[in-house]
Amino acid sequence: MARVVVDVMPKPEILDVQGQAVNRALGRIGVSGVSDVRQGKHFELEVSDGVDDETLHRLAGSLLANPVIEDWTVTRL
Amino acid sequence: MARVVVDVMPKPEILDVQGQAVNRALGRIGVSGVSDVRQGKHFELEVSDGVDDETLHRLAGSLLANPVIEDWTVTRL
Amino acid sequence: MAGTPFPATTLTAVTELADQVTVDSVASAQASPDQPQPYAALGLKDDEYARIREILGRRPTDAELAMYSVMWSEHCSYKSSKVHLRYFGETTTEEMKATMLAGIGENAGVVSIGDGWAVTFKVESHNHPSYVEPYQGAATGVGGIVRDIMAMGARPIAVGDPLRFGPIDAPDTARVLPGIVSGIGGYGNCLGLPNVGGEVVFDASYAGNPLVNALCVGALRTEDLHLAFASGTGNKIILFGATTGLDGIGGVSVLASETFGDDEGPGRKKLPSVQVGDPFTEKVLIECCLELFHAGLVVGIQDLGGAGLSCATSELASAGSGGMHVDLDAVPLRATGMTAAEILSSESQERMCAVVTPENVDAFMAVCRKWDTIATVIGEVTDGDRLVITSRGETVVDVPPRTVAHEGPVYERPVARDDAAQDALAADGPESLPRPETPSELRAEILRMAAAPNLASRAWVTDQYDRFVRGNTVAAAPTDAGVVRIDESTGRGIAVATDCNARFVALDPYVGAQLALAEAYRNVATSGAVPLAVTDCLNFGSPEDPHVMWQFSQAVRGIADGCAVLGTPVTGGNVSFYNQTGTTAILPTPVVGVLGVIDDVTRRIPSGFAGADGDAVLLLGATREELGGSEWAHEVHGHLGGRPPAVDLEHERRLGDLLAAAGSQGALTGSHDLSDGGLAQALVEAALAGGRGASVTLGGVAADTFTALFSESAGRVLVTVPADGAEEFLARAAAADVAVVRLGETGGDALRIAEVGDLGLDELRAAWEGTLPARFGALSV
Amino acid sequence: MSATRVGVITFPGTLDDVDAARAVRVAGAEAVPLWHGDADLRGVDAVVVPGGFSYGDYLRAGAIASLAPIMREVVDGAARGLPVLGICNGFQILCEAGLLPGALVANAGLTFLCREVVLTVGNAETAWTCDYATGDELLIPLKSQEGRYVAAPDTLSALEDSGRIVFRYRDGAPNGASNGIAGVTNEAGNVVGLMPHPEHATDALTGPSTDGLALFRSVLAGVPA
Ligand SMILES: Nc1ncnc2c1ncn2[C@@H]1O[C@H](COP(=O)(O)OP(=O)(O)O)[C@@H](O)[C@H]1O
Ligand SMILES: [Mg+2]
Repeated sequence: MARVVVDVMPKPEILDVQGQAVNRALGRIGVSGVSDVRQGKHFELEVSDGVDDETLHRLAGSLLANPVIEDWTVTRL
Repeated sequence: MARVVVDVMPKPEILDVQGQAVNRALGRIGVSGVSDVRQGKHFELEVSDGVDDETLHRLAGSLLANPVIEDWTVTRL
Repeated sequence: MAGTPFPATTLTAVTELADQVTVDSVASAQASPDQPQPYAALGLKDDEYARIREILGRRPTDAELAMYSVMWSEHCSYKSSKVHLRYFGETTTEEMKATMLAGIGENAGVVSIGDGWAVTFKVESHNHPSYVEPYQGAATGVGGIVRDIMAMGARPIAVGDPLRFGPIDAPDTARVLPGIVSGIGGYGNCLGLPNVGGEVVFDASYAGNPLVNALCVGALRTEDLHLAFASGTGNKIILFGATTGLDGIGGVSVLASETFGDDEGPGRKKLPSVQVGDPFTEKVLIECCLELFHAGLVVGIQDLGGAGLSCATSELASAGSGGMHVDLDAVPLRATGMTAAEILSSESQERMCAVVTPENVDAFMAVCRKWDTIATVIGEVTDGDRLVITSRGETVVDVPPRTVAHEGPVYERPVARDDAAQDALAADGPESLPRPETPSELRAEILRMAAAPNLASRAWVTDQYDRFVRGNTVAAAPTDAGVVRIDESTGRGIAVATDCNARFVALDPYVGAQLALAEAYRNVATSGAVPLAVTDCLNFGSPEDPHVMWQFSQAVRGIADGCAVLGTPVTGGNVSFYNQTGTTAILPTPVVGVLGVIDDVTRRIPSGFAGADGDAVLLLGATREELGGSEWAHEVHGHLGGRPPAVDLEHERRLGDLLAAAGSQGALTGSHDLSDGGLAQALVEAALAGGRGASVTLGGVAADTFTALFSESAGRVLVTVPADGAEEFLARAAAADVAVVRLGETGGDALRIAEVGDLGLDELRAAWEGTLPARFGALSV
Repeated sequence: MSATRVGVITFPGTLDDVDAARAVRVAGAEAVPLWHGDADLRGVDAVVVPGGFSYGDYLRAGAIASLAPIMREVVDGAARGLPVLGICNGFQILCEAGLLPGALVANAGLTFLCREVVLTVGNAETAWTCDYATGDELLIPLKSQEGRYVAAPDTLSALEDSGRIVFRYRDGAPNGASNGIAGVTNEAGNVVGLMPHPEHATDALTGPSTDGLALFRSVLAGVPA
């Protein structure tokens, strides 16, 4: 058993509406010094040892992320 | 300038319906060997060097996560 | 700190962006007249490119090429359809124009509905983007049509969504449909616009090319009408709403990669052409625009849709009296290093462009600040007649705006009926299809049809849409037409419906398009409203196929000629070509939307058996044996052939007048029109809508029970009247020259059809409601 | 005697403020518009935080709105006993602001859900339900994407034990809410939040019933006119 993390982020050229909303709210809680926030998704997977990188990539690209508008990274912990 | 990552996950006792939907869809795309998927949020922040850990935790706990239902981790890269 | 170390970078798929910018100015264009340009990759033909050079007297700059190529595209210039669409104007009489305040050519048509109120409405397609990225494609389709309505000075008050998909059990339908539905809901719900109707149709021809048409209705006081034009030298051009990014510039990225001369390099060739919507920004933009209108701060306004700033600036300038100067350096960007061509072509959503007098600029900005809306002066109206655009201190565009916006190419595409195919289709009638005969066979067929994908309950879809917001929705799905109150003090409101049975159109495009018009008209009349105006969304295959152009021209003529009979002008619409999978075109699908007015929405006719037990059930209109293109032939036999039902628009008009008059006097307790699935389906739906059964006899309807149940003759409506009003209504129908049959009376918990037997409401409901959730999953736990 | 003044807050992205104001008027009170950016309750006798998608519901439903200047005033007012009603997005905002326990998360079916539902009144003693009787049933619209009420197990049992579950879905929560909870109140009973929309059930022409009107009437009783 291994733990795998997949982080999914909007592609740089795609508008990150959520991140922008958070950016604007920062002032409200009196936080300064944060110049940019981008928001994506974070998945934690339990996978058996036989699952190879290619399968993880396929899983990420077909189910966890929408490749048309999102990029992703797969990390084995 | 430093890059900080905040990952937010639903607390274990809160039913993660999104993660469960992904779990159910695994079979459909023919992926086996993945026994659990949990879904949360991933934030990437650009912060100036003066921002201390305490501020980051306040930011995470009062804005990025709702402590009633979510746990979070803050990681400086 | 707790936490996992962030990517020990294993596998990444991150898009790299280029940051070089080259400025291809007018001066450099003059200096390098022979520089090869990728006009073909941008979709321009040799002669079109030559014409641009001729207009400008030099080669276009990159930015000019981007502008012309996108504005001369089929989508923006209507180059293949223009010669046919003229017919709409030619057939609109002065009488039909009487209530029309704005018509074809404006962002949306506007009709006056009395008491100083006007209504604007339009339906538009977002088919291809929705196939690539169902959620965002559909969402931005809603966003785009809503901005068209805002650009007329109106408050958007309702949306609708005619949709077409491949077969319900096709694997891709499971990808496309849920995404499209949640995209429409996600955007419309967040805007606070009730969804009051639409269509969901499954047919194999849409498998690789679903249709997402979005309808929006807006209301305004007649004095608030705004048209898109830029006049008054010195007036400022203000861009407001979202920032401008790289979304939706897929095609134009060719320029960047060409300029960098390196296909593999960091150019932007691979940029997706999808746009991502931000409904929140649009909601705020709506409120901001309305406040600007009411404060009288806007001279002219234009939404940014397809072709972005290229379209908005050239159309505003072209429609105005002077020239225009725009400085792209002022445009707030959300990506670095965007070229002038990219800024001009960006289809970033949620943006509007206004023309404002200099003395009103401060007040304009104050309203935008109140709504946290970014607003920037990007240029001004100038003397002369040129649209001049500068970037980084250089002139990158210097063109006569009319040549970009209104004098694009016009094609006379070959039009030819494919006689062999069309005659074979007509010859293959439904007469020989095996029919159910015994009562038990007929009973089973009714249940089967109730559960057919094209007839089953759309609640799986409509339960994802807010229909209550703003508190003016008097009727929404499942009803024949959506009914929305506009004036709370008088009860004045509108009804709207869209329809198209594309199988009928395939069998005979002229008659089929008229049947679509007739059905939408009838749906509006069935709600008790008086039909007033028409919009359409003409979804067809490739205009380069002469048979498709024949279908198209026939459909246009059918709608226009039909409108002349009904007295309802076509006020606007949209053409979508190239809807095909490989070389196979979709069924020709001219979706027709009809809008009607109702003086007092409390007098609408409720849907189905809504009255009391014991009401008389009457069928208005004649039933003939007409099964060509019917849902029964399609569902049970997978058959399409023969003739579509006959259409009699004079009769539709008499029927509509009868319903409106009776409805306004409160003589009718319920109604439902007959369309797909015929009388059988209408009875089922009317019973389920009212939660009330009925006992009926079909003897007087047609020669045989099967025909009575499943024929799809046009011009028919089921109504209920209180028992003691039945005789009077029968006489009234006769006087109106509308055939009428008394079928029986309402009551009980079953549909009792004398010739067939009893169908319990529970059994019918289970059949009707089960189909979509069984395929797409339950919405609730 | 002047009418009771009920404030209705508008945030960017609020949608149901027009309906809430209409419901307030139909109930016989004066609706006073309140703006998110103003730290000023304009002396109102009660506040409705209406539904919609404040700030697009980005980040989490209600999260950003809960930080608005007006909300600080609402929090202070609530502590003094000011009646506050949160409907749908308003309920989410009150939870995010800490005025009500628990949180609202994505529907179990993962889609937006617009349905007419039947609620049972579990507590007719709050500022917003005293015109009802315990056990009354209301037919009203539910329309939300993140409408599933959740709370820590001990919070849930405390709510149950103290009768603070104001509304429950009679036929089971279509969104999967814990214990079938549709609405809750704070300890003092002046702050109430619910997911379904009583303001859309005040006129049989445009809603399924007029069952929601009593919420807006209830608050008149508690406020000295
Ligand atoms: N995609 C959709 N969005 C909203 N409403 C829809 C949609 N599809 C169907 N409906 C609604 O469901 C009901 C039944 O649809 P339909 O059978 O096509 O109606 P009709 O035959 O009377 O035109 C109508 O109220 C229609 O507006
Ligand atoms: Mg109908």
